[in-house]
Parts: sequence; C-alpha cells; structure tokens
Amino acid sequence: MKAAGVKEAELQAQFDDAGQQERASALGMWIFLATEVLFFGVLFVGYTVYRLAYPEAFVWGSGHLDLRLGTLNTAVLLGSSYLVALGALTASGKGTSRRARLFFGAAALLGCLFLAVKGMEWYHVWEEGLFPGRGSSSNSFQEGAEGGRLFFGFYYVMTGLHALHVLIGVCVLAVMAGVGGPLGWRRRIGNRTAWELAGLYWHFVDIVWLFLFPLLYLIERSGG
Amino acid sequence: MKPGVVMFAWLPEQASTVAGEVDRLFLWMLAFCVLILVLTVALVVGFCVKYRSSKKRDSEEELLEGAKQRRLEYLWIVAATVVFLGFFGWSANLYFRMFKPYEDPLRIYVVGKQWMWKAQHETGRGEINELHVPVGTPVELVMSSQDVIHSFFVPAFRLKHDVLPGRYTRIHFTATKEGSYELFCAELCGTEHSEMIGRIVVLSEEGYEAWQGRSGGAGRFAEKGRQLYENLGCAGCHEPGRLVPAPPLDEVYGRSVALASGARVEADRQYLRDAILAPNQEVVAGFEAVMPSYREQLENEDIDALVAYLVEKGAAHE
Amino acid sequence: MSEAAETNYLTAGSSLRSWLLTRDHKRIAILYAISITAFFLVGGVAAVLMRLELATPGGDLVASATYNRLFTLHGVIMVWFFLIPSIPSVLGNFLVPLMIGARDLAFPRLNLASWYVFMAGGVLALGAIFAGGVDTGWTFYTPYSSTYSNGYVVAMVAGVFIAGFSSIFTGINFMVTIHAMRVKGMGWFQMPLFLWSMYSTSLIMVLATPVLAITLALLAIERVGGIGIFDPAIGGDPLLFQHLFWFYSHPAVYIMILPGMGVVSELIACFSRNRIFGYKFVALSSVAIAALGFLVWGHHMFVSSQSVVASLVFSLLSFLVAVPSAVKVLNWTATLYRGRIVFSAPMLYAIGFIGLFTLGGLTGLILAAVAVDVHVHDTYFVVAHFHYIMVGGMLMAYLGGLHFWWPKITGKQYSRRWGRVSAVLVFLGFNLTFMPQFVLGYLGMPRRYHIYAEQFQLLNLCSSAGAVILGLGYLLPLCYLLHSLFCGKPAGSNPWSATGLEWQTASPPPEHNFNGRPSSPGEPYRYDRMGKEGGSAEA
Amino acid sequence: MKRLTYAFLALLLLLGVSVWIATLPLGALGWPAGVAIALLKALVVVGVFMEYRRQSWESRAAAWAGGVWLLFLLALVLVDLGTR
Repeated sequence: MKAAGVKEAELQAQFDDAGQQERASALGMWIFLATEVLFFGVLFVGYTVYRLAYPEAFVWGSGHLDLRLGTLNTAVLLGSSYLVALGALTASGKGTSRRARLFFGAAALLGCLFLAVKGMEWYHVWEEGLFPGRGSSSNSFQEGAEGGRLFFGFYYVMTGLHALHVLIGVCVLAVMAGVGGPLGWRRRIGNRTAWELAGLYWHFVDIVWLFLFPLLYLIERSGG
Repeated sequence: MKPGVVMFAWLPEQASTVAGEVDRLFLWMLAFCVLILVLTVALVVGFCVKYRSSKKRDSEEELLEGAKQRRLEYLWIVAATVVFLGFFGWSANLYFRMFKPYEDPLRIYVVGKQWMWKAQHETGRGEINELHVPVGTPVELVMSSQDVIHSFFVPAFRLKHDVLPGRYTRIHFTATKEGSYELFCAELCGTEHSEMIGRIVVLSEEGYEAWQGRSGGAGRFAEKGRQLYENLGCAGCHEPGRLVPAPPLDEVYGRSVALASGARVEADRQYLRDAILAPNQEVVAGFEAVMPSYREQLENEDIDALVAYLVEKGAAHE
Repeated sequence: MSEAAETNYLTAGSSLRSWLLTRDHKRIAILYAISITAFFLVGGVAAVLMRLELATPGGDLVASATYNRLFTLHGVIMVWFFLIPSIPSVLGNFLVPLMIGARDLAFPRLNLASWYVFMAGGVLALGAIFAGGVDTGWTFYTPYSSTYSNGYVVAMVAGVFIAGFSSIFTGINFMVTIHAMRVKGMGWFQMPLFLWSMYSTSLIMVLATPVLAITLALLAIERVGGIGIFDPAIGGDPLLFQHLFWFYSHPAVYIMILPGMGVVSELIACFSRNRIFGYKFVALSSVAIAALGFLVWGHHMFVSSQSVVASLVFSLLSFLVAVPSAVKVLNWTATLYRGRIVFSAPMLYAIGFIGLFTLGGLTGLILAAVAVDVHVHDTYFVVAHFHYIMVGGMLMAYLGGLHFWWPKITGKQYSRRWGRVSAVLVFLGFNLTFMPQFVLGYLGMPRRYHIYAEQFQLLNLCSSAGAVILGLGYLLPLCYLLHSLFCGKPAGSNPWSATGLEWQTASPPPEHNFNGRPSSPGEPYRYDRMGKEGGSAEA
Repeated sequence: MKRLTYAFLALLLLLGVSVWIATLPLGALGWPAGVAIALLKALVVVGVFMEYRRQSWESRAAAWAGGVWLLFLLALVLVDLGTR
C-alpha cells in the first residue's frame, strides 16, 4: 500500500510512519467487519433453523412482503455502494476533494431513501396486523401455518438491525461529505484512509442486504 | 437411603443396568487422571528440589534440544491423542447403548412443571413427585414440560435428561435393585428448583402389580384420552363421512404419512403432539389446513392422554 | 535509567481529568485494575454468602429466591466483569505495547472507549442487582429467562451486551497492534509467549463475542417486545438459544485460561532461569486451542436433548481440544528440567497453577466422555471442574502475573515473605474448597441447589471452611500490595533479571514507554545464557 | 473508474436475475439459488468496491475468518438439527 495519503501532521504518536498507520487502520476495520459478519450471522443461522422447520410459513410470510419495494431498495443500496466506491477512488487520487464529497453526499441521500422505503414497508406490514410482538392481534397469523410469527420475528429483527447499520452509515457518510463542517469535524478526516474505511463499512452494510433480500423477499414467488 | 446410617460414600448406589458400566468407565478415567496428575506433580516437585538455584552443581548440563526435543513433543502428542480417542470410543459406545430405545418397554408419561414431577402410568394411575416402577423391567419415560426446561436426574441410575416445553424427550432404564432412590431436577427452573425433588420407588414385580391394583379403578390412561377425544369433539371431523373431512385417526400412528407439501413423515408421538398443538404445520395430503390449535385449551397431561389414546387406536387397527 | 526516573507515566499528570481522559495504555490498565478488583469483591461477597448458606442442608441463612439471585450475581460478575477482562485488560493492556517495543496500542482512543463501555455495562449490571437482582443463573436459559423469571433480566443482559463491546474493542486493538507494530527485527517466533496467548485470546474475543451480543439482544427483544425467536409457545426452539449461547461461552472459557497460560509461560521461564521448552509448540498450541475451542460447545448440551450424533461429534472434538493443553503442561514441566529454580512469590503461583490447571483439565476429559457426563452434568462435579480452570487456573495466573510485573507497574517492591505466604494459602484454601465438590458431584448433588439432602453435608462443610481460607488468601495481597505502594522499596528497572523488552525500560515506564527505540530482542528467553553472565532472579 | 461502473451494472443484472429466478417453480432449489446469487453479488462488492486484492494479507485473512467462523456455527448447529 502506498504511504502517500497521510501527511506528517496527521501521523499519530504511536505509529512510526504513515504506511504503518494506514495498514493498522485498515486491518482494524476489516477485523471489525469480521465481528459484524458473526453479529448478523447469528440471525442467518436462526433463520436457517426455522426455515427448515417451517418451510410453508416462510413462503406464506414472504408472500406478504412487497417485492417491488424490496427490489427497489436493493437497487438503491447497490447504487449508493457504487457512489461510495467512486468517492473513495477520487479521494485516494487527490486526498479530500469536492468531487469525493459530492459522491459521498449522494450516497448518503440514497441511504436515506432506503430508510424511507423501509419505513413504508414496515408500516404496510404493520397495517396488515403482521407484527409478531406483544399487543398485536394474533389473528393475522392464524392463516399462516405455525411459524408465521417466527418469520415476521426474523423479518423485523433482521431488517431492523440492518436499518440501524444503514442509519449509522448514513451519518458517517454525511459527516465525510461535509455536513459536520461547521462543527470542525472535517479537519480530522482529511486523509485518504478515512474515506476508504467509511467506504468499507458502507459496502459491508450493502452486502448484508444482498443476503437479506433473497432470504426474506424471494421465497417461492412462483405461486403468485 | 437411610440418613444417619450411610452418611458418607464415594459412589452413589448402583440401581440400574448402566450404573455399573458408567462407574467402571468413570473409575478408569479417574485412575488415568490421578496417574497423570501424580506424574506431573512428582516431576514438578522433583525438578524444583533437584534444580533449585541454591544447590551447588558441579558442571553445566546439556538441555534437551533440537531433534530430541521435537521427538518428545510428538511422542507426547500422539500418546495423548491415542489415549483420548480410546476413552472417547469407550464412552461413545456406552452412550449409544444408553440411548438406544427398548423394543417393547413399560411406558410412563412424565410431566415437569414448576415445581413438581407428575407421572402418568398407562393404567391410568397418576403420581406426583413419586414414580413406582417394577424391578428388572425395561421402562421408557416420555417426558415433556409444562413451562420451563427441567432435567430428570436419578443419581442411582446414572441417568439424566432435560425435559423441554413443546417437545417430547425420552429416556430408558431398567432398574436392578428394589428400593427408594432420589429424583432431582438438575436444570435451574426457578425459585424452588432445589425443592423439585422426588422419589423413584423400585418394587418387585408382585409389589408393582399390587401397587397398580390399588389404583381404585381410575381408568386406563388411554381411557382418559378417549374421554377428552369425545368431549373436545374430535370425532366431529376425524370420523369418516363428516362434513369437514379430516384424516381418520386410526390410520395414522406408526405409519409413514404423506403430507400436503409432498414430504413424508413418520407419524410418531411427537407428530401426534405437534398435530394437536400446531395442526397446520404438517398437513396430511388431501386435506385442508383448517384445524385450530389446541395449545390454549389443553394441559400437558391432557395432551399426553390424547396421544396415548391415539397410539392405542392406531395400534389396534394394524 | 537516570533520566527516566524523573517523570514516568504515573507522575505525568495527577489531575482526575488526566486519568479519566488518558490515552496511555498503562493508565488505562490501571483503571481496569481498580474496576475489576471492585467487581471481584462484589462477586466474592456473593460467593462467601453462598458458601455460608451451604454449610447446612436447610435454607437457614437466605431464602431460595435470594440464593438464586446470589449465584446469578456471582456468575455474571465473575465471568464478564472479572475473569474475562482480568489478564487481557490489565496485564495485556499494560504489557502488549511494552513487550513489542511500541509506544502505545494501535488505537489508544478505542482503548479508552473500551474502558468506558466496560464501566457502563458494569454499572447497568450492578443496577440490575441492586434493583432486585436476577435469578436465571449466568447462563440465561430460555424460556425461563425470557418468559418466567421475574428478575431484572433485561437490564442485566443489556449490561453484559454493552460490556461485550469492550471485549471486542480490546481484541481488535491487540490483534492490530501485534500485527502492525512489532519493533523491527521481532518476527512472530521472537514474540514472548504472553503475546501469543494475547493474540489467541483476541481472536476469540473478536469472533465469539458478537454472537453472544446478538443472542442476548434477541433474548431481551423476546422479553420486552414479545417478538419470540426462542419461544416454544409459538414454535421456537429453546435449544437454539443454548447453541448460540455456548458458541460464545465455551470459547469464553479459553478467553479466561489462555492469558493465564501465557503468564505462566513467562514466569516459569524466568524463575527456572531456563529457555522455554518447545517454544513453537507452546506458541502454536495457544492458537490451536483458540481455533478448536470454537468447535466443542455442544458438550454443554449432552443431556439437553441435542441429537445423539451431535453429542458424539462434540464429544470427540472436546477430547481433541485437550491435546494442545496437554502439550503446554508437558512443556512447562520440561522447562524446569536442569533449570536454576527460584521460589519467589510469582513462581509459587505459577507452580500452583500447573497443579490446579492439570487437575482441572483432566477432569474436563471425564466431562467430555459423554456417557459419564450424563451422570455428572449440572452437578457439583462440573462446578468443581470449571472452578479449577477459572479460579485455580486463571486467578492463580493473574495473581502470579500481578506479583511478577508489580515492580514494573508501580516501581515498588512488595514484601516477598507475605507474597509467598499468600500464594501457599490460596493454593491450600482452593483445594479444600473445591476438591470435595468433585465427590459431591459424583454422589449426585445438583448445582444451584439451595437446600440439599443431608448426606451431602460433611463435604459441603469442608468446602465452606476452605472458602474462608481462600478468602483470606485473596485479601492478603490486597493489603501488602497496597502497602508497598506507599512504603515499598524502589524496584529498579529489572528486579528479576528477566528477558523481554518490558524490562529494558525504567520502572515505572516513561509516558511513551521507551526513551528512544528499544533494541531488537532476537530470540526470547535466553535465560540459560544469561545465567553464565551472572544474572540472577534474586535481586 | 470503468471497473466500478461495469461492476455496478453487473450487480444490477444479477439483481434482475435473482428476482426472475424466484418466479420460476424451482421448489426447494429456490433457496440455494437465491443465496448463490447473493454470494456472487457479495463477491463482486468485495472484489471490486472493497478492493480485496489491494488489502494486506492480514485484512484478507480477517475477511475470510468472518465467513469461515460463521460456517462453523452454522455447520455444527445443523449437525444437531439434521440428526434429531
């Protein structure tokens, strides 16, 4: 890895040189992402266990989700990832630049769009009475086989946890794009590594969704 | 066990067919552990004394290094692995036999609930915190829990198994000695966990017959199930020729059933239980998913009774 | 050494602010040391109350509900707020940068954050205890914890969840630091074995902790929101919770013991004035334990109605994970061979560790044998076994390490005689407390029993008596170590004539650890050659 | 720049394919097919957007470790579930 990205002034006291600092930061982020894999992984394991146990209920539950909105959201996240990758590439050429900030800002907006669509979807499902928690009427689950509640339990927890990650990501991207400028945050995040790390995190959030999408929305859509 | 007489013993009583075997494996492993421990301690203490810094030594001794050292390491690794695998094989074999179902056992339904053990004999006789079994007879317990996870533990039988809500678990044993043995709950189940204890009373064959005879005509357990079957109106759908068609129940138990999803299942007790509690999960091919769940209406003992009845119904039809 | 004596990390600033906002890994280690000592005392008080209650078969001292809260408190506090952070967060934080010749950890701010996160979790857990406690046991099995318990489960679980992040942060920090910041010339196989153990521990912290975190979060969601994932009433599987819980909590046992093994490797080498026997085997066995340790969790579920096949697979893997541990014991013993052994307090702890850990490990084999485990599972046999590992192993090693590096950390010498006395006392008290529990367990006394059958009383009484001695053994170091802070003689930079970069700098070390860069260490543990040059551990 | 654009277009294409496949009557095969396509997409993101090949060997190892450990968890849980 080239060591050009860090100016001497940004070198932290514990490091010998910029190359070491960049390598350490990147490694830290990758290890963090590995922990995130297992964090979400638990939900995927639980999902697998119950889908094997209650296949019909999962078909039934999936049928109640809006496939168009889900597909739209997947495309939105992919687009934002693309923009973030462009932004990181631009930043690595010249350090912080106006164009890089624009790319990140646009990606953050797409992130917001994703959350808005997600919110709409939750509202729809809620309206149908398909909220598995306390206080909901259990009637809506009667037509679904045993396990319908479990499907929607996973639906809410998985998408909820993912949405939380999107929200954090949007904040990070927005700060990088300059929203935090008045607070003086931009000075600290001037180096290339910061752009790359923010990008890594965002791509990871994207990847999680890439798996959530077929598991939740695309269960035997052939029947109608 | 008479308190005051036997205040201290190294091993609990052996009162089941597997108890002696478990003890033998345990004692051999214990002997191995003690041997290794003694060896290690002897070496450590020996070296500590022999090579203490205050002791004068004539010449510099060579350390073990290079190939010699590696050879010792590999030797140790291989030796440990072989011994460990040996013990694994022994224990796996024993475990396999412990959990192999009996051919035609005396079957007793056991329900754990906070904080008591309930047992239902197929003769209809029920007990609380006691379980009477005949000596020398293979027994199978079909266990379920009303609430949280419990664990059925009889030290004298070297037997323990968790009792789960929503699922049957089974264990098997053959008692070898008449007497009264402690039954503990071994899985934390709430405030009075340490008082969820009972007795297993092992009687002679004749004693057991006599004990059963005293039940005073409470009716067979399956009979209780039949009454429930009628009171709940199961026949309304499940007898042939009804308006809402449902699978005839005398042709279910013990058979391989084709499901609406295309799969096949073995209709065992667990399947019958699930079919009462979550009927629309595994629907029999050719029928609609219309049966309501009886989860709210039935106590665990009732479900056991219904299952016992359906088993009998299925068996009679073969 | 002369210029370093002027300012060190302790004297660099004395305001409260300079401590609470410090990014110096050594100060953060001190913050951790104080916090976990406090948690240890809380957990210890609960243990003493339990042992007092168990002196008689009836429920004389406390009611059942209280007793259940006591052992839950004891378990949660000791596991997550003492044992797991103990060696990594105190000794590891202090020593990892020093041992590799770095100025600090890779992410000092993250390091400070980890302490705050840890304290936030701790405060929440203590809050749950003072609000009324939790009675689920530290294992939080569903559906008891999610539906039936009437304790403050959610607050307690949230505390553990939050504290988990401090583990993750520490793990990331150590791994990155060890990868990226070793001094020039220090390859992987020139690292002290303590670093190998820290690295393996971090691996577990990073890969296992998130699983616990999300599992506990699911439990809390089920309890608060009724969104059941494990609830059998809607078709959920309570065994799934156990699988997920033990996927973390079994490796967590290795988070507790691996650092202890690392410490003991250092101590044995130093005080037998010998190079460590089979360095590479000891180093790689740490990694092997960390990796294999992930594959054996099912041995906690042999009687849970997990499938017979799964039990056999887990049983086999459990036997195999014992092999690398056995390798370590062999190598420590062989290191003593033809050494020049010095019986200082740290060495006594280390020797005690070998004995106790060996017994703990060997009884683990008995538990791994699935047919025997059916009988001893959830009895005092298990209790005794894991206390031999966690307390006999980890706590002995922690105290040994603390005694070894105390002069480096504080710059002061403690009373050597009292150090030896407490080591012996702890060893004796420990065995008296827990040896009878093996017998109790095989006789069939279930764990978590508040009231027990009369035939178990004699052994319980022995155990309770031992606990008193053990308690005294733990209080002693607290006294003479604190005393040494004020009245101890200056220690000098290398009182034990030990190898290792941490001994090349002043005691206590200056703010950025070294004045200039330390020289490349070359091969570690060259004690056999040092001996000829007249070095000795008896300063 | 071009690489990123191609990757993005490929991802959109794969998205289309996965939705189309879900409407086919594949039965039990639908699940693995969906996951396989998701895996393919993830590989594109890791390989191109996250610049896998430019990372240090430690970072790559970390990425693998996350996946492999997840497989450990899944595999051994399924050993139990599959043989009950």
